[in-house]
Order: sequence, then C-alpha cells, then structure tokens
Amino acid sequence: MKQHELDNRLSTIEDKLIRIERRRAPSAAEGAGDRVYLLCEREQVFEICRFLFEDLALRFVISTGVDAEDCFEVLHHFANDESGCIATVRAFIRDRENPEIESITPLIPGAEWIEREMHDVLGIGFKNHPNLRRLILDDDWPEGVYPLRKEVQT
Amino acid sequence: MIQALTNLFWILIFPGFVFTLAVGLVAAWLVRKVSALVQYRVGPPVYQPAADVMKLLGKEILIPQDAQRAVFVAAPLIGLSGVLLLSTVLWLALAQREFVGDIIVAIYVMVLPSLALILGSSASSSPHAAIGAGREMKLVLSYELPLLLAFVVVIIKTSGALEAGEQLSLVAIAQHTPVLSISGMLAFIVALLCVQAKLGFVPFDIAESESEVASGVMIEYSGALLALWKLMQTLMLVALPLFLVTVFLGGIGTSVASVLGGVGKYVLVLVLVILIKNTNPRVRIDQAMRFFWFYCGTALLAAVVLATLGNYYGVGWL
Amino acid sequence: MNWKLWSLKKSIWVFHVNTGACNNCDIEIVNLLTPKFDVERFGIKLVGSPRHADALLVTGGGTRQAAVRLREVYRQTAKPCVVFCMGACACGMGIFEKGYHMAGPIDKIVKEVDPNAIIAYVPGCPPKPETMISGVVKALSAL
Amino acid sequence: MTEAVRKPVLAVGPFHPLQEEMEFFQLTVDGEIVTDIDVRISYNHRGIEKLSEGLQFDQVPFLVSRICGICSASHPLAYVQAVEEIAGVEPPERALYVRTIINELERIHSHLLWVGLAGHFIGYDTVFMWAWKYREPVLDLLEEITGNRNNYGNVKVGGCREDIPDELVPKMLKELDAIEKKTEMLTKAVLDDPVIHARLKGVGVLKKEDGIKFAVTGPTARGSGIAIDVRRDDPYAAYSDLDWQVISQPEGDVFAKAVVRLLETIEAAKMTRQALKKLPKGPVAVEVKEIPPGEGCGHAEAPRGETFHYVRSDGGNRPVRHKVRAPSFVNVPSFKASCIGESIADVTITLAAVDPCYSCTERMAVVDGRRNVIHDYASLLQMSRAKTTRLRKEIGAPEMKLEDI
Repeated sequence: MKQHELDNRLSTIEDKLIRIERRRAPSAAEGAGDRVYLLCEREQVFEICRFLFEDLALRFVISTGVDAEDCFEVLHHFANDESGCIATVRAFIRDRENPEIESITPLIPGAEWIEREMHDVLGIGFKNHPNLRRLILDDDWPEGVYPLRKEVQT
Repeated sequence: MIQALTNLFWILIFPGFVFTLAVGLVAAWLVRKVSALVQYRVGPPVYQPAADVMKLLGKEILIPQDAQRAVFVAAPLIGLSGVLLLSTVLWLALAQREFVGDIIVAIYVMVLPSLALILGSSASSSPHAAIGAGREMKLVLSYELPLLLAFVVVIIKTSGALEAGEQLSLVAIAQHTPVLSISGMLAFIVALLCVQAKLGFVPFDIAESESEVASGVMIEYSGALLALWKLMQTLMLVALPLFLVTVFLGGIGTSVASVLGGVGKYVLVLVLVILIKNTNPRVRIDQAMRFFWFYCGTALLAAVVLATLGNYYGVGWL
Repeated sequence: MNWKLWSLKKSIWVFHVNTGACNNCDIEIVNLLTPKFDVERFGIKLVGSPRHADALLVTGGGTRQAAVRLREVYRQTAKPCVVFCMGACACGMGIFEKGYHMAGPIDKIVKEVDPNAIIAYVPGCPPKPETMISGVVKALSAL
Repeated sequence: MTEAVRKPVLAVGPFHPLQEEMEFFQLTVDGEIVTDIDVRISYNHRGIEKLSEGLQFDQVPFLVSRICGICSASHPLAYVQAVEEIAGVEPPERALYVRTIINELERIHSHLLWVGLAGHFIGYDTVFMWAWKYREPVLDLLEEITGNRNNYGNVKVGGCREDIPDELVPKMLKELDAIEKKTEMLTKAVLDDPVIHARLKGVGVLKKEDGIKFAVTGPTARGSGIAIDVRRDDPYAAYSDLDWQVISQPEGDVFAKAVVRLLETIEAAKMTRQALKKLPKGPVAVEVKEIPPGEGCGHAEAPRGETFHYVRSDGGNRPVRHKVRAPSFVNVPSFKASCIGESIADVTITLAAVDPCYSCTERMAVVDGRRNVIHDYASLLQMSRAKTTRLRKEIGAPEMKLEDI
C-alpha cells in the first residue's frame, strides 16, 4: 500500500478521530518516512486499532504510555512497511484518578507484554486484558507507586 | 616390627597412597592438557590439579540445610577409601607380595565410588543432585554386568594355566596377557568403555556433565568435601587403568624392563581413555543402557563362548 | 607463602552472575574462554555452581529483582571468596546510578550479607578481556 | 511443588558458564511435549526510560547504547533519528556512510556470535569456537574506529562523533574479504551438513500468521516469510545508495532463521565494502543548537530486528518522554506460538533461534505435572545434544572432527 492510498483509507475513519496530523522526516529518502498521528478519545481506540491492523494490515510496532500532566496518553504505533510510514494512534485518557482504556491484546497478541508494562510503570488499567500480572517491576515493588509518572522523582 | 613398618611404608608411601596420588595428579593434568590442545588452546600448567585440590582443602565447607548431614559427610570418605583400597590391592598384587588379593574383592571395591556418589547426592536434597543420582544409578546398572562378564572371560582364559585355588587370584592373573586373543581383546574393549563410564568421562559423563553446568551429583558439595571427591576421581584415574593393565595386559613386573613396559601399558590405556573422551559427543542415558546391555552384552557372550571353546580345545588365540 | 594462599592464587574457579548488565561484560567474559584468550592457562575455570567457586564475577549494577538472587548466591559461595565487580555498572552502577529499579551498587549489596567481603573492582565499559585478566592478577597479588 | 522447584532453579540453576541475561522461564510439559510457557522478566529492568528523562538530548545516546551490549550501535542510531526528526536536522552525507558501516560491522559480529551459540546448543562446540574466532577481527576493526570493542558511542544528533580515518579503509577492505570468505565457508559447512538439516528443519515453526500477530521483526520475521527490513522499507543512513537484498525464507523453522542470519552476514560484509568504497568526503557532523517542541519516531534495523524509539520534546534540553522498544521485546513472546507442541529436546534451540539478546534460555524450569520430573537448563541442553547425536547416527553421518569445519 503506497502512501497516498494509505492517506485515502485513513480519511474513512476521520469521524472517529479528533484530528489527523502528518509530518515528514527530513532525513528520509524520497518517498519514505511519513509519520501520521491519529488523535482520538480512549473510547475509540479499539475500533481504530482494529481498522489499522485488520483492514489496512499494518504491522503493530509498540505502544507508548505518556504521563502528560493533565491526562494520560496511550500511543499505539503501527508501521506500513511498503511505504515506510509510521501511523500512531494517540488516545487520551482524561481521568487521572482512575485511568483505564480498552486492551488491544485480544486483537493483537503481541501487545500483551507492553500493556502489562504500561500497567506496571504508569498504572493504566486495561479492560479485557487476558493476563494483567506484574511483568517488569520486581516482586517487592510497592503497590500504587508508578515510576514513570511525573510526580515520581528519581 | 620391621616387617610391619615396611608394610606401612608400602601402603602409605610407595606404591601406596602418596605415589598413587602423584601419578593421579599427573594423569589428571594430561587429561586437561590434551583436551585443550584438541580445542586449539594452551591448557593449564602441570601443577594445576594439585593446586585445585589444595585450594579446595583450604576452603569452607557448606552443608545444605535440608541435607542429611552424616551421610552427606560420610559419602566422599566412603568413595575415597574405596579407591584407596582398590589401588592398594592392585599395587600389592602387582608387586607380587604375599597377598591373596582376589579379583572378586577388586570388583566389589570398584563399585564403592559410584555407590558413594549416589549416596552423597541423594543426601544433599537438591533436585539437580537427585537427577544426577538417578542417572548415576542407571549408569552403574548398565555397565556393571558387562564389566563382570569381561572378567569372567579373563577368568576362563587364565584358569587353564593356573593351579587349583589360584584361579581368582589377582597375582596369578597378572602373569598372563589375555588380551592377546580374540575373546580377551573383546573383553578388554568392553572393559575399557566401562572404565570410561566409571571415570565419568565423555561419552558417559551423563551424571556430571561438568563441562556445561555442574548440576550433577556434586553440586551441593564445597571445600574439603569437594576436594575429597576430586581426589577420588584423581585416584580413579590411576586405579582403573591399572586394573585393566593387571587383568588384561599382564601387569607390571619387578624387573627394570618390565616396570618400563608396565608404565608404557598404563600410559597407553590412559591415552586411549583421553582420546575416546575427546572424539565423542555425550550420549543420553537410555542410549548408554542400550549400548552396554545390548551391544556389549552380545559381544561378551560371544567372547565367553570363544574363551570356553579355546580352553576346551587348547587353542590359545581364541 | 603458605600453601593455602599459593593454591588459591593458582586455581581460581569463577562463577558468573549477571545482575542486570547490558551483556557486553558478559560477552567479554565468555570471550575469555575462547582460543584467543584461554584463561585455563592461569588455572581460571568457569564453574556452574557457586558452592565450587572462589570468585564471583558480577556484572551489571544490581537491579532490585536481581539483588535478592545475588545475596543468595553469595551466601552459597564457599569462603574465602573474592567478588569481582566487572565493568563500570558493577563498580558503581555507572550510568544507571539514578535508576528507580536499582538496588546496587554491588559492593553495597554484598556487604549487606557479609561486611568483610573481599571486593575487587575492574572498571571499563566494558573492560577489555586483557583488562579483566590483569584485574584478576592484581587482585590476587594484593592478597 | 512449584515453590520447591522455583527456589533451587532461581538461586542455583540460572547461572551458567556461558552467561546470559536474567530471565526466568517456566515450561509446563506433558510427557515430552511442551504445553505452556510462563516467563518472568524484571531481573534486567533498569528504568532506562525514566533515566532518559533526566538527561540532556546529547547525553542520551550514551545511555541507550547501554541498553544492549550487542545492539549498541542501532539503539543510539534510532534515538538520534527520532531527535533529528523533531529538530529537522539533516546530517552530512559522510556521517550517513559512517553510521552504515558501523551498523553493518555490528551485524556481522552479532550474527556470528549467534551462530556460535546455536552450535553450542545443539552440541557442536567446534562451531562455537570457530565462529567466535572469526568474530574477533570485527571487534578489532570497531576498536580502531571508535576506540571500544563494544559500546561505540559514535553517533550524535546531527552526525557522528568520530570519523573513519582514510588510512584505515584499505585495511578494513582486506579484513572484510577475509571475514566474508570464512563466513561463506561456515555457511557452506552448516547448510550442507545433513545432521544440522535433520536437527533444525521443521523445528519450532513460527507460522507467518502467528508472526504477524505477535508483531515479530528482524530475522525472526524474515525466517517466517515476512520480508520486512527497516533498512529497505524506511531507508535511513546510506542504505538507499547501496546495492543489497533483503534475505527471507518462507519455512519459519529454526533452520530458516539460521540461513537468514548466515546469508545476512555475507550481505553485511558486502554492504560494508560498498559503503567504504563510496565513502564521500566532507565533515561528519553539523551543529544542532536546540531541539524544538514536538515528537518523533526513529527506527533502525538492529541485528535482532527493528529497534524503535519514540521521543517527545517540550522545547527544553531534555526529552519529556522517551520510549524504547528493543526487538527482543516483541520477538521473545512469539515462542508462545512456536514452542508449544514441540518436544522439550527442541525447546532450547527454538528459544535460542529468536536470539533474545543472546539467548535467555538460561532461566528455564520444566515442570511435568504428570511425572513429577524437573528438568533444568542442563538437562534440556543435554536432551538437545542427545537428539543431535541420535539423528547423526540415523543418517549415518561421520563423527564430527575439528578439521571438518
């Protein structure tokens, strides 16, 4: 799937998004290196990921959890290997007290570990996750301390 | 009085414990050096095995909490005394002292080290050691019968030439070289492989597999107790090849020429052992059992038949 | 020189513990076994059980999860033993000093078990194999 | 029972002369067949993402090169590309070539290392010793360029820290010829060996669909017929100027992964030679004053697969968020698909085939609920080797000797 085709297909889900941002990597060679950010609310994230993964057959790369002071963001990065484009779904979780979002592990088994990791380090809950046990923090790590949150100082 | 002192000297110094130990340490070095050369490395210096044992003697002994202490401590002592007994019996027989060491005694004493290993690892209550003990036990079961059959062949071969009542005497057997016949040769080869297994060398180092992980029978041992195990293995490097020399290759005499010849025979057996160790991959325990029971067993049955026929018709080379 | 010390210097059995290293030090340690460096020449041998070891080669800065295991391994090592901190991380946690998941440095973790532990440091990121050998030699001549 | 097993395996068993990272695997088996795998990581978690937020943009490359000792060229490169994307900086051409050369040398040394270890796992220690011997000259070359055998620390935002001196180029070309020749020999020896065929073919198959589901990358993906390679798909450094091929194999078994790695090593040697011959003149870095607010994704093809870095800047001198995804993080969970249903004798090599930052197969305990047998790593390795021996006998292959390689 070439870049323009991807752009066309992406515009079909525009109603579910807040907006689409496009950027271009300056060092990238001709015809490659586009970055697309799809901003959405947390309720839409599963549907958009399903569209990208199943309908557009993009490759799941990884997810990033960000503590953005006023809200949490969960970014699911997908790659289109034919055009070199990286499409990122950026979902906002506005509820800081009880952050929760729908898990994409039932859709993409490869997301199991990263969602467990985000649960460990940021305290984001994942609905419908099959196995949300502790993964990367040690056995004695205190409950309720999430090292990647901004209020935690090293 | 003087007789008693001489005997003590014989047993403790020469050719008893100290001498055996010295030979064993050199043999152990040879094993490591040759292996290193095969792998394009330089290998350790000649005093390495001695340094290893000395260092272990100076170290702390840790006994696991759940271990059965008495058995855990006694096991290496039993093993070591077994080998010491064996080597003393052999030296006395070889030097043709007035000693009625008989082959059955030697065979029984030879089992002691393996039994001690099984005892010690079972007492250490570690799952790794338990696996090792289980394997050692199966290994003993697999090679003990062929080894016994090999000695039966020797006894049959030599009995014709011996006086009544002397058939089982090591001193008497050492006068003959049964390897110079078809059945004797077969028995020798099988016995050599059994010795390989007794020494715990590749391809039969199933119980220890020291080269990868020491998760074997000795995993829980440390300090002086580990040193005792290492000593036991070192002494076995002397005693077992020597036993083969005594039984199959005509032993070591007392004249200068025959001593030199005897040393040559010992080195030959040792080099054979090292070469087998370095040119073979490890086998699995069920493969080892099949090998010893089926292949070695069949070969030895044939050898027994041959030897009996040879004895009956007076054909020496059968 | 007494025989205990002599033999200890001539026969060093080492046991390798990774406490959260980036693998560089570990690879260089394995490199010591290969034909180019061949540490068996000096009587140094890698063993598979801490009970047999005279030296613990510790790499990595000691993460919280690994520290518990390091203490356990140190307890199981027969004394006397030397702890070698291989690499900058093991010596002082290096670049990971401020990490929230670190329990190190190694000397602190080991001294919690045994305040009199003998600890030697081989800095470098990673130390070259030659450095490691020379570190071991220096530590031994200081004994 | 679990407690009784876990304690000794964690405290004693996990460490091995060929030391690797700390991870703990617990395998559930039914007879000889693996039915479930549980993995516990965390032993190596150092909190790099949080540390990175405390460092300045130009300090972070030194941190990320210490994520993994073997990928110590690809991680900084991916990070630097992400930052360059935010800042809109284009490094000079010579810097792109130097980056390419160092990354390809890293690939050669990493793949040879894997070949050696894989040989060790199936009982061919000779392969181990020889592959590591061939690898030494690569480390020497890297030491001459960057001053260190590993952890090169050579890239920075806007270019490279050190240049390749022109005097070194002829020597490098000569060494590369030698390495290529030796690797070709090794490849031939491995690909023609009937025992290795019997031992690795059809073992630990990762199907293409499973590979996509688990989002695997690198040789793990390319061995399953998923022909992805960041170097071609989203060209960075000087890869679009070079003439090379993406190696992929459709079978998905361990053998296919071995073939991919061996052929890639030869390909990497060729690419390095081309890059050295084309090496343009000029500076190796441009000055970068400040990083504007924004976010960027950088990815690079490490020996094990795609390394992905996401960096967000708020206009200050430190990243506010820096996400790192190492290739093993997605490759490792894929053995949920490739190991289940395999016999335990094959598990070691299947896990090793992923090359999880040089094999996490250490931390394994096999729990057999039915027979109450506990296998540790040693017995698994032994089973694996015994199978090689058996197969060797079955096909009547001659004994391996040192001279045969």
